[in-house]
Amino acid sequence: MKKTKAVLFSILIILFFFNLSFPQENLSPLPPTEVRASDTPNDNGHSITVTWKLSGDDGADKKNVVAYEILRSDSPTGEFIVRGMVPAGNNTYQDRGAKEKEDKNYFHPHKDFYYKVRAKTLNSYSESEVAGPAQAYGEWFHLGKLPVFVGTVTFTIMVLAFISLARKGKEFYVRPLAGIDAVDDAIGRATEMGRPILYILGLGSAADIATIASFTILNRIAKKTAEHKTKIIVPCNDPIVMSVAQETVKAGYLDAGRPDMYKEENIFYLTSMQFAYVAAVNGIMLREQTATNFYLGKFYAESLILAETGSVAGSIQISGTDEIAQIPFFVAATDFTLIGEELYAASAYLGREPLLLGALKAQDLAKAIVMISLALGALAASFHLGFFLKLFTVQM
Amino acid sequence: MRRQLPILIVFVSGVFMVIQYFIPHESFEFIYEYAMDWIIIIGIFAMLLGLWSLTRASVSKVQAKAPGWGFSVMTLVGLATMLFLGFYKGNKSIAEGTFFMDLFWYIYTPIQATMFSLLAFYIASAAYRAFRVRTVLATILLVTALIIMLRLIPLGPISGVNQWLASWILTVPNMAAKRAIWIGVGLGATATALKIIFGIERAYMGKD
Amino acid sequence: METIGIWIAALLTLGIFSFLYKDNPFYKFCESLFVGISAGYWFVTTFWQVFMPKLADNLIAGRFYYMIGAIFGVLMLLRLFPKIGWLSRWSLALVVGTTAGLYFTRYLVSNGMVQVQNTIIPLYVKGNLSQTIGNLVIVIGTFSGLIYFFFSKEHKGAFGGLAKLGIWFLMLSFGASFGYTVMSRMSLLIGRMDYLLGTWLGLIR
Amino acid sequence: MNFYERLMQLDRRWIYLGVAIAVTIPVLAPFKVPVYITPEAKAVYEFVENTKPGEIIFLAIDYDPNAMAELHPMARTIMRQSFSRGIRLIISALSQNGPGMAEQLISQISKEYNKKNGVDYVYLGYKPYPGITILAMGQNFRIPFPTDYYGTPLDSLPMMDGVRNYDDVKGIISIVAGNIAEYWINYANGRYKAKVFFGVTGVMTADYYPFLQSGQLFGLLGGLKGASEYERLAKQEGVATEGMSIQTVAHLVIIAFIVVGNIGFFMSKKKKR
Repeated sequence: MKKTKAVLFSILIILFFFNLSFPQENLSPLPPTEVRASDTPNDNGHSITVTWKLSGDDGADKKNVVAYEILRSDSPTGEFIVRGMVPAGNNTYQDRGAKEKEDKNYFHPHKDFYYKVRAKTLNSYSESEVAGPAQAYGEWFHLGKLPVFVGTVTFTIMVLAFISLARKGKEFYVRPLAGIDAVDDAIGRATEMGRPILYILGLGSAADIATIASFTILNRIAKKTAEHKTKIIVPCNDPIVMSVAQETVKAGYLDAGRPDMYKEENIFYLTSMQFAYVAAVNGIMLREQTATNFYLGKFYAESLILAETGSVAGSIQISGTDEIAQIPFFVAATDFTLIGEELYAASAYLGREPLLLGALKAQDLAKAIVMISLALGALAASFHLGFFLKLFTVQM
Repeated sequence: MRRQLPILIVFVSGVFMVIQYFIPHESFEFIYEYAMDWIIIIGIFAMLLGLWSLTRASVSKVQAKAPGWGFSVMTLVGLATMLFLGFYKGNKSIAEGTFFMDLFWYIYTPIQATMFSLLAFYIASAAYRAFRVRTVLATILLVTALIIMLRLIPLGPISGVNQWLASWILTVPNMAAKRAIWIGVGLGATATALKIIFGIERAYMGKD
Repeated sequence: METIGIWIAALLTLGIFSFLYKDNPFYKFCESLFVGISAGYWFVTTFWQVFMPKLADNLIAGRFYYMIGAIFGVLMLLRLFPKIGWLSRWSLALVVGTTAGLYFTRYLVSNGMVQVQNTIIPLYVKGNLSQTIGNLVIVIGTFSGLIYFFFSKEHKGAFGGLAKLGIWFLMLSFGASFGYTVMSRMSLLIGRMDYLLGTWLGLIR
Repeated sequence: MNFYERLMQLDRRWIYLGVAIAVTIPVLAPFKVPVYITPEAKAVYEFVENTKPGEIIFLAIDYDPNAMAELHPMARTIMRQSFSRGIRLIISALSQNGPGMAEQLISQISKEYNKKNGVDYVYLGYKPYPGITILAMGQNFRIPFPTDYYGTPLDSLPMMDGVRNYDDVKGIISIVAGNIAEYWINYANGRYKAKVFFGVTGVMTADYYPFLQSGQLFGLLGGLKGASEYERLAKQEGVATEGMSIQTVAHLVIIAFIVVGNIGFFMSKKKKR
């Protein structure tokens, strides 16, 4: 028992909170009540959540309780050690254990733990009753993510359903898209002028969805350039992106029946550093006198440097990105811009492949559902119906 | 083997990652963490492909005495210098105060900052060219950009109104438009991810 | 060293700026040096800061799961040998598949669920006209913006009207972001000017 | 090509030159550009101005060197204004990497005004957990800070005699980057009804406007512009004023080019008709 006191005492010293020489009313506050400890739901099994009812002396006017300290022990009568502290006014605490089994702070599954909560004032404190036992264990499904799960399943079914409709030969209508119609003209122009086409995949890695969407577009454009016998230059900023771009362009030339015209050295790597890459691409634009520049993928601050240099060179420029902060610059400085989702739709448009168009239809259906939810949700919120919001609330 | 197996790998790893999101249990967390590290490691190996491509392109330009081949020599010199300085003293090569870091501070950093600062010129010239009352859309673009830019400029009594209008535009209609774009991008990206996982979008795999 | 360094840095700064007038050998020199130095810098720092701790240290510590990553990494390199280059697709498939799965839920939540959640706001706030108007504008703007992105229906009639309203909202947002960014871009240039005029020439304190 | 068409298709190098001049001239030959003073900046200024000599203001320097460019001018000006008016300051630094930077600023400015540590100002320094620290200071500054930054017990500092908590200071001005701002609003104002004023970074500004409206915040300086407004109000034009002058000129130049382009566009269209 003496040891316990010594430990507690030294903790008090360490925790900057206590200045024992401090002269003030020396009354203990009311203790926290209804302390509960239980496994934290929806976690990996390394934490226990403690909740309590605030001390009667915790409130704006009372200015009494400053913080709560949470203590843990292996047995109800054993030594309690301080696990953490939260400011007054809070009534929950998550006691997290270590992940490694060797760590002494590891929560072995199904081991019992006991908790106490201590309400602290300036120079005094009071403790709650012991709560517990509580055990920590991991869950196999995160209930807070149920809305996402429903969304995932619904959307997947929609996409697969439309694709299978497309497989069965159903034709889908999609409205014309200005940026897409411009692609053919732009390639034609380069052919007439006898100058090359520049295709920039952006700064994304091969793992970025926008970059992958851009690969599909590159494949279609490469096919067209092969048909027109126009040179296409693809400087890359990531080695994997370069490798994939080489495969993609080669496939485009194969599709066009001109594999002999494919030149690997035109799809090359420069450097992975943003502005060094841009400096070099600037040079390529002016020295190769590219007739048409495509910027499709992930772009950051360099978007405007590229677009302005391209416009100095007099190139026709078609851009598209899902990076929202850069769209304004592309809109202002290039001839056509695929805004956000249009970039993803472009691959389906260019190839006119029924399967890809099917997926586009699923997107539209999902969009309709979102719009209806927005309208209904706003109405529900206007009448103070909270349940609707809950349908979309995701706990992390 | 050549085409089916990669598609299978994509499918299995993609589905695993989706499922993993919903399962908090540590066994899944464990595989997830390893998978993420593998991706990083693959990326590191791929760096050699990049260096190879850059070196080969520069060397062949020099060999062919192509126009501007002297500049390719500069690239090779810069690359070789950094590689030598970065490795010759083991892991102490890149500590602060080494010649490696001097090159970083006195060559890399100023060029990088200057390239970035070119944007100040380009944003002006882009504004000049694009902001014309040509069409309704261009006019909207012009007017809002002007309102926002004018918030920094003293306009006497109108300043207060303009200040208020600028912050309203930024927080209300701007927010609405961004949300529409975000949601659209979300749908496009998720649909594309699904197409990738199910092997429908596979142009990135190339052909034989 | 420092004086020489500052001179070199200042001259390189001027070299990049000279591109604004026109492409010239001075710029080409800076550009090609920059490409080489940056590629080398990137390789070296990634090697020491990522490769060593992520792979080498883990393997030495006996965590052999990391071997799997290394094997896929080596497969990636096989691209250099045309005959067995197709093996690199396995690594590529792992990278693309894993991240596609990862991004699927990430985009669904952050770009879908969360945005919808944030837009479910009351259209009428009692006694607060400015918030009522603000909320109305946000809901209408988001709604019509989404109409604009609809691909299945031509922009005609009432639907076309809404789509037009949507693109107006988009343009308004683009104009605002453009105008808002000017200040930070100017700061970058002011920083470079300070370097040239102050640190280098000593014209200002 | 007639005159108006030429206006429409200026060589972009003229624009580059315009921008270059706009950012160089004000650096070489500083001049003052008028600044529009927002009411929320004026509120901060007037709060300090209406504090009587001898009274105490709590100044929180809650940022680190990353945010120095925007926030240092605010802290510097407020400190100078307070010292020159004989106001005493209690200063804290709750951002982890900020205390050293704050100390430098304090010692520099206190020297300028010949102010003594412990008599005219007290520097408390840093404690982790900003939320708890702010909450605890509402009861007594001595709970989180038994001693000041230099290790002297607060009780032995003459200035702290009878000074216990937020009730004994006129108000709190927090120059802040990041989420510490929320603790000041929720705890210092929410719990202890302290008068809180903020100086925040440009990106944070829009987020804190609503708190002005709801009355939880009494004044706000936003970004470099807020700093320059404050320098102007306090008649201490410095870095922020200079920076803002350059920004104003640069913005004007861009706007002028846009106007020129549109005049060209308009007139040449008219002519064609």
